[in-house]
Amino acid sequence: MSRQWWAALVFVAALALLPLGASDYLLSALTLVFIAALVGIAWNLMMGFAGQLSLGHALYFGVGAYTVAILAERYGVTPWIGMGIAFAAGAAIALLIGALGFRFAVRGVYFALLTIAFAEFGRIVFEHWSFVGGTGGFYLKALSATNVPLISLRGGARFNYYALLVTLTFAWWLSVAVVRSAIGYRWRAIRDDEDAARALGVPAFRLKLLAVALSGGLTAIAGGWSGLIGGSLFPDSVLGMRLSIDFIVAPIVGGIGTLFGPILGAFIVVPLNEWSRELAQAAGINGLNLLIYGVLLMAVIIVAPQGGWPWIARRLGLVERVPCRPGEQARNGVAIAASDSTTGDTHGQTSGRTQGQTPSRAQGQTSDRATQ
Amino acid sequence: MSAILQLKGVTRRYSGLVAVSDVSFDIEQGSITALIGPNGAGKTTTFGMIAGAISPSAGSIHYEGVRIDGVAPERLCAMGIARTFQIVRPLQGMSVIDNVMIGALNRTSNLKIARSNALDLLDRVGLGTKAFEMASNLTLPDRKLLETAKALATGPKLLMLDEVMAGLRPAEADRVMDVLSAVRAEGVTILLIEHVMRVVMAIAQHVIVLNHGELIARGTPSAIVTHPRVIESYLGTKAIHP
Amino acid sequence: MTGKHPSLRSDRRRLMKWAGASAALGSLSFPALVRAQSGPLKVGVILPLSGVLSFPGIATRRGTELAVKMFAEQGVTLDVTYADYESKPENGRVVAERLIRDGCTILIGAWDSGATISAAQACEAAKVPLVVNVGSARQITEQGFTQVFRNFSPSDDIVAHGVQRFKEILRPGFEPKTAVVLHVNDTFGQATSGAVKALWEKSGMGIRIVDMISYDARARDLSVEVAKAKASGADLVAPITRVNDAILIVREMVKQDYNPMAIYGPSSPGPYEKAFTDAMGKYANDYLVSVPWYDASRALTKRVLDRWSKAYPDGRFELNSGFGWESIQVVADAFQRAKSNRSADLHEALRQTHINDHIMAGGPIVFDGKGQNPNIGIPLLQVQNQEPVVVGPKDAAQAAVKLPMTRWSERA
Amino acid sequence: MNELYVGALINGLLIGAVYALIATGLNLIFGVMRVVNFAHGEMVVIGMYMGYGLWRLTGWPPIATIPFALIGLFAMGYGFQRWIGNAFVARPQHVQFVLYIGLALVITGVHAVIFGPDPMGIQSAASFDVYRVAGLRIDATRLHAALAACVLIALLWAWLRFSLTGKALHAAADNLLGARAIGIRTNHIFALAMGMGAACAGAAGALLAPLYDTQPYLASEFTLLAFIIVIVGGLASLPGALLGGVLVGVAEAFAAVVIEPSAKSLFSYGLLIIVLVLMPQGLLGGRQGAGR
Repeated sequence: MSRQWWAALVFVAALALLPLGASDYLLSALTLVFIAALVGIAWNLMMGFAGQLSLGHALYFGVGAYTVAILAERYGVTPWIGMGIAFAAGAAIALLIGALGFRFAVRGVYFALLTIAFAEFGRIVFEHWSFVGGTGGFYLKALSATNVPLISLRGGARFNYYALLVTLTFAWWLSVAVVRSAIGYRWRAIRDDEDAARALGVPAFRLKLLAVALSGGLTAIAGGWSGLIGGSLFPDSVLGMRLSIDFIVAPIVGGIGTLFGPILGAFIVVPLNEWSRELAQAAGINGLNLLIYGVLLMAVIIVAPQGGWPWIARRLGLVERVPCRPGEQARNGVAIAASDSTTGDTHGQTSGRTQGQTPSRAQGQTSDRATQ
Repeated sequence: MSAILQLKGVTRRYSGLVAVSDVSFDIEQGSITALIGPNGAGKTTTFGMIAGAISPSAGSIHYEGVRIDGVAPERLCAMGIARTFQIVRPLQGMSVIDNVMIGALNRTSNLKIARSNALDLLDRVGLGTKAFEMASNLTLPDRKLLETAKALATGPKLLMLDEVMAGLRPAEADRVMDVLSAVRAEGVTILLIEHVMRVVMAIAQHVIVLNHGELIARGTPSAIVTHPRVIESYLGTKAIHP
Repeated sequence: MTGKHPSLRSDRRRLMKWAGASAALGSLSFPALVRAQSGPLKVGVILPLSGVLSFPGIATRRGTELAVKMFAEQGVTLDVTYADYESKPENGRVVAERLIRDGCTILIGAWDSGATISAAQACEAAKVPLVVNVGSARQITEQGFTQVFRNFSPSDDIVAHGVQRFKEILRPGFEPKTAVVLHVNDTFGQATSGAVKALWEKSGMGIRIVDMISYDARARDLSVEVAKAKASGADLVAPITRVNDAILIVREMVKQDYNPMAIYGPSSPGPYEKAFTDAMGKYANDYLVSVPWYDASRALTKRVLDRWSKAYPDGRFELNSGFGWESIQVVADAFQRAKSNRSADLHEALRQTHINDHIMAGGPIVFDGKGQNPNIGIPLLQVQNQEPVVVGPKDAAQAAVKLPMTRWSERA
Repeated sequence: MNELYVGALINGLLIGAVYALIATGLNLIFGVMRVVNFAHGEMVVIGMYMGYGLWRLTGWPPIATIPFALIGLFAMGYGFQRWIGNAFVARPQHVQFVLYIGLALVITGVHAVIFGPDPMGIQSAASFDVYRVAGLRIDATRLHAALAACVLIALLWAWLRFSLTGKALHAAADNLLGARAIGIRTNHIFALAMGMGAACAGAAGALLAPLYDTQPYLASEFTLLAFIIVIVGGLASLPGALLGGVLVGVAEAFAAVVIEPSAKSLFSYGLLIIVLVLMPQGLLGGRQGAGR
């Protein structure tokens, strides 16, 4: 197994053992990190690999949350099925927006504005829709004494922690599998230059729709979990613009276009947000958390626009098999920061290779064919 | 031999300016045809229309008997039409081998096969040693070679090359010409736009000449070079000898 | 995958070592799990101290702080921590969890109905009792929460009482036939407007609701809403608002010179608050509202009013500060009877609460099976020369009700 | 009943003019630099606090704040662009997003820390007076705000059209490379565009101060509103911004009357979706389509 799989295994194992000694509050705080990481991975599939910038992911999150909660509360549908339906709902809405946008070649910042418009449109519809409780909110009943977490998917902090850890690990594995498959390669071609990719036979329209649908579906599942754990849903809190913005910050701080970036970003951004909120609360200064969060955001994007993970990965020699290159102005105005390539470092000089010398395979099972 | 590609009265207007007007010609299966003409003659626009990037204002294009004008580029590629871009468009965020693999994935979804095909092609065009470089690191000539390799990787029946020899050193140009001849021997039809007359004369069996968007002459290279209208369009009055 | 690395087995030692380290890290917060057996009672108070609901939130906090001081003088020491959810209902749960983590074994909250329910979810999970100071939505006691004890009336009770009071003031010259309801579009607004819609038409008040207009809780300009109300031509305007919206609505009614027979807020915060009467001045007068209120005739209430005017000379003692005070009274009473600060003991004590001598109108404070106090009295108030006074029921009235409403243009 | 609709139309038109001023500012920034200024709404709120602050200190009506707002915001915009913004003009769009989202959070945070989160309204006697015209009552403060907005837009439009620097700004908007080729100092031009854009937003804020209670968290609504107007009106076309502003103002007023007041931005977002998909160059933006 390559170093990446080892690092991933140790990371997940450590998280799995953590609850042995951690307090409930630490577990519920980490559960929030997992939810943010889950959405980060979903958003990153669409942005980091297929190059489609979405600023309305709260729409899928909210739809997922309401779907699972209403099915469980009003129709007694177990969340096991609820999550599947939520995935389908999120994917379907994402497909609608994607098809509309791609069919009419809405690209770059205009596509981002299209996603914002749909998300805000959805939020306002939910705020005036009595079936979902409107702004009055939708509430799950308290857990009865006979509640079985594995059936109702609702339990204490420990259950939520493990449930989210399992979901996150699955989503992470799925994203790795997809990105390293033919689909992932072709996504990156679309991301770098859609027209050139199409000339090479890449069915851009269909593949972009796949990315958008997968991203929407996974985000809906994260929403479903958030609804079950939170117990009370408000349109502004699960569908609001502030949420859509929070979702993109973690992957960008972590490093988009990489496989571990969104997770690292979530581990940085969510505790930071919570810490600054508590600091503001303790100091009694309202809005201090916004100030700290804003300053840090600007600092990160000015200092390390490729995000934290590429920088760290190089130090740990965990450079990902997915060869990508730090952000440059790509043709359609959306370029991607990405981790370092297999051999060269970020600034283009090939590392210690002279003409004619067979390329040294740094690591990992790249092609076994030796060149002449 | 049947004609693999037919253009019938193909025209392209840009709000008043006629870039290509009423061009018709056939391309024989398995031949190497060169499309030449002074700058602004409409060569790249014609190319773009065949490759599906530009939709013609009038006329029709047929490939293997099927009408293809207006068909999306990716479907044309699946049908076997591969093209390179005059202004090279490497996939910046990816390595050289990944660039070629994207083309190879047009024929197979198995990554291993795609990777080995890509490496073979890179060797044939002489980029084997730079397989794991980032595409954005390459020099312009290398990027031209990459364009050719990517187009070949899609397993085309009709290969369209837009000035792939421009900027190549003679040794590299010869290598590419050997590759094209070998590919033609494997049954691939080649249509190339080229200014380097040495290449046109060496490998082209047919030559089509465009000027101001009109087809002014076609025939074997030796006939074209002495054709009065061609000379006049290129050099005005003075005749040139090979 | 041909692993170039040592096989998994020999690595188990390394993994276990790593796990041990993380357990040690985690145990740092272990002691918090062990609940303190005795000692002072840590009480968490959840209120909207910033954002659009900060006026009532701060008024409630002042009442709470006054009660803590007064009960401390009687030897009942409470260690109170205040937490602000920034008027965002969804923050209710996070804030409650943080207070529980800090060791609070009983919570009071949360003024906004949505935030109260969110906090209740956290309290239910942690088995920590929640005393509701203000919060009228029915769902607070209908969601099967076992930890909730609400010392405030649900909206249908308030509206029902309001209907009785309104019938008492009907007289020749003041018989409104039509009404328009202007309500804020949040948990409280929907619960109350729903109750109004259900009860008014069936209750023999002879009033038909011609229009229900909802507006965004964050609204900053209600000119269209008031224009719609005016266009409905209703005799009676029934606003269900927060204090900021109440100000915006009355301001627009003056601008548009919309003079209904009366403005009557069934269970609507705003008109009795100092922020409203200061901002509106003469335009605040004649505003009718039916909400739970303090009973000025009681000795205890007089003592509290006296201490309040010394502590906050510029403040006004009203619903928020009153129920803030009583929430501490309920907790102090339970703590004394339970003689322990463990949540389970406090929960048991709260279930047997029976307080006769308290400051708000109505019978003794008790909690039924669902944790609701059914004995809260709800008088009718009217703003007269910029001060809220009780004008109904007859026996509790401090002044005669002035009807119909003076036209805006004729106000001194 | 028609008084309701006519009243809504008038209110929509008047507030639309102020919206147009906000959008004009964004049009400049977005038009010239293709930079997505996600902090535009925050700049409006800076103007609002200036209007409120001046009224509290001196009792002057907020319209008197306009010169201060213009100069203050211009300085802030120009300074920010020269110091940080210019480095990001060539960067990928998602990186720009994060920069301006960070800036927006910082401004909102500063407002909340200094002024506190509570809404601060201007309750002056003037906020009650009304013009009665043919049975219709037109809110005085709203009318003054709309007139001031139109004057400012006209001034800006004239300056862009006739002054040399204005033409340079136009050139940079049309073709950046071309502009650089003929020696236009784009760094200065960008900073100018950001400065002017911020000034427009600030002035609009000063005009809005008496109409809406000022609080830090209003900002995101103004940002999205500005984007809707710029896209609907058409990129880099000032008359487009005016038309877009009025259109959105009226659309919101009618949505409030027809559906629910709290659903008034439903129409605006619907309009944005339709325009983005069907008419990418916007109603009046003739030039290069949306991101083709």
